[in-house]
Amino acid sequence: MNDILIMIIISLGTLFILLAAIGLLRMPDLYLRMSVTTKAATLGVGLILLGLALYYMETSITTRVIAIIVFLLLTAPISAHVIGRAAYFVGVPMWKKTKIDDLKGMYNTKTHDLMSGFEEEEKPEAED
Amino acid sequence: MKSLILKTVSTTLLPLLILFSVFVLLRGHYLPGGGFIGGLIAAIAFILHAFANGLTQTRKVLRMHPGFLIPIGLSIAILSALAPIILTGDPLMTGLWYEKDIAILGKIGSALFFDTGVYLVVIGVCLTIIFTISESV
Amino acid sequence: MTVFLIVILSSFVFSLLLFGIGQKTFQRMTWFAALLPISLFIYFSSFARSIMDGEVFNFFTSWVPSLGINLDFRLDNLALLFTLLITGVGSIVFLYTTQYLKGHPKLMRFYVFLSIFMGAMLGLVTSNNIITLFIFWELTSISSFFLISFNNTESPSRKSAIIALTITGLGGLALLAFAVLAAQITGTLSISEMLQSPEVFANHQYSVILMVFIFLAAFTKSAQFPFHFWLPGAMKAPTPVSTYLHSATMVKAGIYLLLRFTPHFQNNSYFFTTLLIVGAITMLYAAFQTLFKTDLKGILAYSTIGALGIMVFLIGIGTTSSITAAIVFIVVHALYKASLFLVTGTIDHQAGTRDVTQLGGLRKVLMPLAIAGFIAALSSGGFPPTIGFIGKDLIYEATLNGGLNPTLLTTMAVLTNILMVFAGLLVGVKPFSGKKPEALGEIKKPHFLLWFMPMILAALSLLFGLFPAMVEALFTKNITPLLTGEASPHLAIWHGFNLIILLSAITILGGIAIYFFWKPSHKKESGMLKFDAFAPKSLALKFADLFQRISYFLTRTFQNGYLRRYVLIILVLLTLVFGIHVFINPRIFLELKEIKALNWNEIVILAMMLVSIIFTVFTKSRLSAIAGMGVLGYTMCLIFVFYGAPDLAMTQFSIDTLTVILFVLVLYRLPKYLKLSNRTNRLRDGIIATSFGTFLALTIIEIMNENPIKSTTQYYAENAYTLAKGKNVVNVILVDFRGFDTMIEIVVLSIAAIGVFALLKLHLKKHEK
Amino acid sequence: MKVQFLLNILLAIVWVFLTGTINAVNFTFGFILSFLVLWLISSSQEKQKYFIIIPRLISFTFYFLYELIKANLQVAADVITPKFYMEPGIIAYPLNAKSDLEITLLANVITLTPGTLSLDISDDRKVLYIHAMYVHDKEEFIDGIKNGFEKRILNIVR
Amino acid sequence: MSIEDYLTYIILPLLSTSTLLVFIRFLMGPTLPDRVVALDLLITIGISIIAVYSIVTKRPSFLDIAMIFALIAFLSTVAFSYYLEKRKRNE
Amino acid sequence: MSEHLIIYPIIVHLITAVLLLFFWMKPKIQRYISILGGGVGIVIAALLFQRVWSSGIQSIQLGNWEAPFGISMVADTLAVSLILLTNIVAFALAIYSTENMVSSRVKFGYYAIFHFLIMGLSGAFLTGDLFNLYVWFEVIIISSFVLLTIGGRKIQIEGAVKYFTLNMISSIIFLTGIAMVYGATGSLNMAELSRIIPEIENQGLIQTISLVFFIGFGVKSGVFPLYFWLPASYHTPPAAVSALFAGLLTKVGIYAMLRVFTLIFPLGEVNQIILMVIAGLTMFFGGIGALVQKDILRVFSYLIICHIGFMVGGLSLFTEVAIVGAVMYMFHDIIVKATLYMMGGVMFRIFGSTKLRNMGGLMDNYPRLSLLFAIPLFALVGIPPLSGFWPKVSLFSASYTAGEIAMLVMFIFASLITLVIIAKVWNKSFSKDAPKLERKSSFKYFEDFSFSEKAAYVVPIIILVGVTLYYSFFAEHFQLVAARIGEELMNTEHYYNAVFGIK
Amino acid sequence: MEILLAIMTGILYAAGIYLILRRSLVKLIIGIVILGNGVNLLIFLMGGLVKGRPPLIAEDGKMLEGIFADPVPQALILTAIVISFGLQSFAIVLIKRAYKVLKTDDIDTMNKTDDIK
Ligand code: NA
Ligand code: NA
Repeated sequence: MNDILIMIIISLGTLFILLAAIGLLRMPDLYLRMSVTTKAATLGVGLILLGLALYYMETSITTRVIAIIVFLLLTAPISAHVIGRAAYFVGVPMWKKTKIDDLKGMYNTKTHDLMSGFEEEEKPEAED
Repeated sequence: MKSLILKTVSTTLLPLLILFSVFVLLRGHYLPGGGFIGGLIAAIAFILHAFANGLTQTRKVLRMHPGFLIPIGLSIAILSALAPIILTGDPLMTGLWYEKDIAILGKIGSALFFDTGVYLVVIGVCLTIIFTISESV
Repeated sequence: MTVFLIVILSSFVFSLLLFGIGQKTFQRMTWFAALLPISLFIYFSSFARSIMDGEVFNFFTSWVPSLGINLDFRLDNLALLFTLLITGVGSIVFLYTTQYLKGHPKLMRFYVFLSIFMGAMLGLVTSNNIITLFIFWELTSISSFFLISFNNTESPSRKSAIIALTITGLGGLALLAFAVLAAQITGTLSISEMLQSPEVFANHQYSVILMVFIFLAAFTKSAQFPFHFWLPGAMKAPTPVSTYLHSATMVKAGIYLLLRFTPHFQNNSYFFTTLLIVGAITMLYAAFQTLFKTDLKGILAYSTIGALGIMVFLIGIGTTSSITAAIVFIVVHALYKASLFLVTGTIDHQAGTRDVTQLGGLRKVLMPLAIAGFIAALSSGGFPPTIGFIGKDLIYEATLNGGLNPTLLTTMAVLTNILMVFAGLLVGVKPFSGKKPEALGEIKKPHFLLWFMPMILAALSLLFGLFPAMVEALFTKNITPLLTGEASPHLAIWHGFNLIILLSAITILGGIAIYFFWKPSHKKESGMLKFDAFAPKSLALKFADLFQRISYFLTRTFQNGYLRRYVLIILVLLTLVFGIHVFINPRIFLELKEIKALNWNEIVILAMMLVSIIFTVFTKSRLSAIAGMGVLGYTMCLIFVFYGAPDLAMTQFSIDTLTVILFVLVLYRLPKYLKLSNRTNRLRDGIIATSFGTFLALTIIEIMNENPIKSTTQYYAENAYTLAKGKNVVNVILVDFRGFDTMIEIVVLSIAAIGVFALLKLHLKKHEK
Repeated sequence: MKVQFLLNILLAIVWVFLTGTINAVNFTFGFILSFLVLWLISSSQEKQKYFIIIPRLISFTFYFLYELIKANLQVAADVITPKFYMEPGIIAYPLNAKSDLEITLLANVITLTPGTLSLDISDDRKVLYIHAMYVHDKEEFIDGIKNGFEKRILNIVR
Repeated sequence: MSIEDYLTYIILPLLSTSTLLVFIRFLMGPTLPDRVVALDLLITIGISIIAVYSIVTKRPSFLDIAMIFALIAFLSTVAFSYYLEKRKRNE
Repeated sequence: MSEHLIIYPIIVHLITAVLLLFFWMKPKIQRYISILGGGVGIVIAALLFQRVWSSGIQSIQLGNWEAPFGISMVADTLAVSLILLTNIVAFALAIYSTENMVSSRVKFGYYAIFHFLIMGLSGAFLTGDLFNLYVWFEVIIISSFVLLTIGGRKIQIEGAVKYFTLNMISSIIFLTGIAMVYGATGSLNMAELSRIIPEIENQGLIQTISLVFFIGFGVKSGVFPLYFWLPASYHTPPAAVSALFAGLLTKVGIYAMLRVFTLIFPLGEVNQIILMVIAGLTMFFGGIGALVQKDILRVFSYLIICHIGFMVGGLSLFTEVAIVGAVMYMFHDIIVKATLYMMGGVMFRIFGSTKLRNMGGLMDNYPRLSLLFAIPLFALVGIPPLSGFWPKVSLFSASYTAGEIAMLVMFIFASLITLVIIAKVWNKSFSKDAPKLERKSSFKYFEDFSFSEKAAYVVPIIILVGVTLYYSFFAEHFQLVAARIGEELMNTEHYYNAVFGIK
Repeated sequence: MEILLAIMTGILYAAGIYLILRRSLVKLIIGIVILGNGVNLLIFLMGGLVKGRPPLIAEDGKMLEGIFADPVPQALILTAIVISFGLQSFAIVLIKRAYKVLKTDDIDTMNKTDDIK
């Protein structure tokens, strides 16, 4: 019974990972690819690790599994964030069907400062 | 890198990672791990911190030049290697073991001190290298 | 015993002492230097009586006994002859120089070198150990290098010195080769012990090699054709040096060597024939050359070479009388040649020129010198009653009784001697006779020593000529039997009227005739220079030049500054090692069933590994290459995971990450990654890399068939926990079993960190570079 | 001081879990260790009192997991089916969250849920730029987040 | 079918296949960020593989590798992003 | 206590180096510590030498694990002699560095790395474990990289890139060889290997692996055609560093060859021929290279190569006498090559340049210095009875015994070309007049030095010249040592018994 | 798998060599890194491949029993990896320095060291 549960959980995890892989391959631009992968893969790994914890049913292993999962949850979005941000700087193109780009023109290409669009209301500070 | 998110997370991660590195160091004798990999993890924690917060900030956290960890670590390693010569007259690097088990750490021996030396050297080395490179752009 | 050692080494100590005295003090006490040769001369003379009675003195101190090299000196009659010449002529030269180079700023240095040289010569002729003989031999070469280049600021002096050193250095090495082989054959390094088995070299399987080496040694030192050309160049040295080196010492060393080892080659006709031929060519060639020289020292140089040729020629005849003739001729030549050189020196010193075409009528001012020159010229020409006459008699006697072709030998000897007469007269008589040319100007009277020293030597030539028994008793009586085993012929000035006297007369008359009818001139000299291109010297220099150019070419070709070439060569070599192994030792067992047993995971890993390698190699972006490297490292990690190496996987992964970070931190400064190499290069490198990889893989597969017993691994498995108290065996190895590796490894890391720090942070100021 | 102490305890607990040995000695060791670590790095730490709100955290976790799985399935469908139904875009999302922690949490959560990706935060911390896969309507999208994740996170943190 | 066999014959190959797909994206690029994303995902999948393998071989200690992977992996992503931004700024 | 003596030569320099790191920013103190460490090093090396000389090969098992399970350290006569020489050179260089190394270099760890390097050399000489040897090599390499590059100017960096690449490749080759040995034998202990390897059936494979080692060591020792890094880099760093490199680094490669090809893979016939050919070519190319150079340091660089040929040649003849000759040559070369580069440093200070054409007049202007310099120069040539001469007796002799007249001719060639080159150097820098050159404003010339500064340059040279003279006139002492080394190397059971504690 | 990995080792060496022979300093270092991987794999292979059995003594065990991966090559590789990390980081910095001083990473322009002058 337990084994079946584990098998199901792991299979689910594997499917999510496969999904992420396919998504990475299929999606038309970088941002979309990241969108797909960050979560699907994290979820997939999380599930597989969960299966592992269930399989061993030991405190030391469970704690480690939790540690890994927490860590992945902390870091995966950051990876996506930093690389996405950098990609935008470098000018990695977006899919042609992209509807809006609020970020356009907000970055100072020299200093990498990012405006919010609300600055004028407070103190207009000139950059040199 | 100017990223609020990264900054926040790296600050949180720093103590966690250091803790983890000590853990890896201590259990090396029984399971995968040890001074080397432990030192690397600790170094990576600081490097991450430096990426997010800038070098000056990380230096403040460290409070000393990482280079000083090198002679300190080396001294610990050398002393633990020399200990048998001084204490029991056995050859260099002979393992000395404290009779009883110590909680958490298990058996305490010169090997552990040695590994601690390795740990410190690795941190010192990695940080010296990375910091030096980042500084001299 | 020790006294003798001290005597031999005294010259070296003395030179150090002079060096210590310092230039300034020494200038005021130059006479002090002459004390050395004079006291040594007296010392060696003291042995004369006993040695004349056939006694031999041995002096032995062990030095490097494990090589058989000892301070083993032996004073026999042959050695005595040379020691007396060395110290005797030495005394005269030392004294002469005090005036000749008076006030010279480097006078002290001159005596330092000269003393060393004298000591080396003494050691050479008294050594009974063949290696010590070689040692002193080399010391004569090196000290003569300094003497020849004594005028060190003049480029020709330096050049001549290098040529002389190169030629004699080559000979020296040949001598060492000879010495070592001789020692191996005879089982001893002691020359006298070697003689216990005479003819041992003559029939040995290595006799040719032995001869090549000893000839090379002797011919280079004694300036035999075609190695003679260093000698005229050596005339760049101050005249006292020329006097010393070319009359009594340096060049005679080769003759000494030949004489010493003649007994060993007894009955080897190649040995003697070679000597005969080389000696003959040398003497004829050199004697002929004297016709075209205008510089007094140039004439003397060639007449010296001629004389040396005669000596080799005489040894080559190989009969008792010829050996005796050679010995006597050594004495004859030493006396008249030294005298003539000194005469030349004084002329040069007083008149400021040595050009024979410019000189004449000096007898008015330099009468005593003229007398000395005249006597020396007579001895040189073999006029009775000088010792030269006896010497020439002996030569003709030897050629007339010489084995092969007496007529030819005698003809050659006569021809040479005629020219020697001419040369002697040209140097000893010509400057003093006739009218003094206007150009010469005022000539001052020389210092007493400047004419008295050559006079002593000239007087000796006369004295020995009048009392030849002295020479016989002192030298030939004992030396000849030593070398030939037969008694020496009796020396006398008058053997009655015979063919020899006739030949002597012809020689003298011929020489005088040439002297009167052949006027040396610059025109003739430069006319002769046209043939210079074919002279051994030019050929040797051309060869040296060619060699230099080849050297330059080869060096630049191999060491061309291109790192990739260097790498390529190393790798090609390694490829060859594996390649040749694979081809001559094919033991490859490919098991295909193993490939069938692969599962999907493994295939994926291998495929990824392969593709990431290809990607890394061929990608056009630097960063992509680094990312590819990351993937490659990742696949390595997976392999480590699957095959039971968790520690490795962890370490590899973290190190890879750090490496990537390092690269990234460094790289963004760099310019774009260009495709720089051309297609041919890529193809060539590709072929080398591929073949290397293939051969290596095949070799690895071969090694994998070895299944060694791993006792160490087994020991670790059993004892890691019980003895080293750890359960992670890899870690136990790292911190305990092989903990020392780790200890050093962290040192390596530390050094790397310091290095990085220093490399980037250290900026030297200009004055610190 | 109090916050630091709490953080210290928390780290000690993490240590106990990491090592898997639950007893007093190990806890004490973990405590000392984390004390040292905190001492080492304390200078730049901005202390927050966020660890006391564990229950809210747990409830948030479940909400988050629910959202995660739900949206994942949505994207899965899009990925697997041949045609794309996406309407992507980058949207400037005005932030209510103020502190570092709030913003970071929000941004991370947004990224972790399918279809959205936090790209950057403006320097004045007023706007979070989000890349989204399905932008039917900008306002609707912003409201969704405002009332969903942001509200809950602020609930926990504040 | 035991759980070990199931994991060995179904799950591991599936994960390997995912790896392969991601790797293809890595190769295709086209931009460096694409590759970095692929690398990141590759490592994430690696964690899964290691986890599954740990069950298959009954060696829980493999989990430590997974832990290290998780800890360190994103550092290289950060580094690459750092590079991209710095490089851009330099130009 | 006394059995620990074996590792003290390593420990002394290790501790000195670590101590120096603690005094990072205090150049003055560092200088004293370094000289002190060097002095202690000599004493310990001498004690160890005395011990080995009186009671035979010593060994110690690190970690107290019986051989072959731990790492064995073995002090045989070869190792201790080299360690003694190394320490003498190191001591001299420690003094020399006080003036030759500017403070800023010292502040960036020069002395620490210097002592790490000496430690590395001692370790390499002492270790009885193949992999451990690799690790020591890496210590040597990395320290030499650092010494070569710090404060790097253009040419120094260029040289360093070449030095680095080729030495890295050589390390990789060496490690490849070690892996193969482990694969074929399952052991890394050199003594144990000496027993396992002859038992292996596939000797063709073994010979091939041994060639891998040869190429690895060949790069380090600078044999043809693997030496390219050497002339490209040795003239670039400060004199103290070059002297250290010239005296000791290439010799480690030779040491490794001697060790490996006597203990582990006794030279087979084919390999013997290969080594001979390579030795001959090394002498040839080194000689002609030196002949055409116009910079005194480059001349010396090529002469290093040329003379490596003597040692490899000695090894290739593979008789006891030949090994003795090679070892004798090695002793001589260590001292003399170090002295030459130190001398080069002084000449650089005198002339402000190392180009021969910018030199001259040493003999007239510095007669006593010239006398001092003449000794190493003539020793290099092998002017008897100076040190370079003694090995040739054995080498020449061994050539006959082996029937290798060609080898003998190459020895003669190399000796002669060295003679010519040194005579040329002498003429250009000592004899001829100094050219009138403009004085560089930011350069401190030798004549401007204070007495103590001059002493720091000259005293170490005097020390090493003293050793040379000792070697020259008491060659018997060296010859006895070399003879014992030859015996030990050719009869491996001494080594084996020492490691495995068999009496 | 052994044989395939042996071939892979050959490929790693070949790739490393090929990269070292390029003109870019960066490629040179990458080549050395790859060569390092090749050596590591070689050492690993020389210990013999054993699947899924790391040399860890079981929690209740006293020694390694049955089949296990040879720990010796693993320890050697660990040491080698660390050492080459030290060397590589130094090399990478050397590139930086070289670029700063020489303004290029093209190896072929670094050909002045061996000029005879
Ligand atoms: Na470890
Ligand atoms: Na989505």
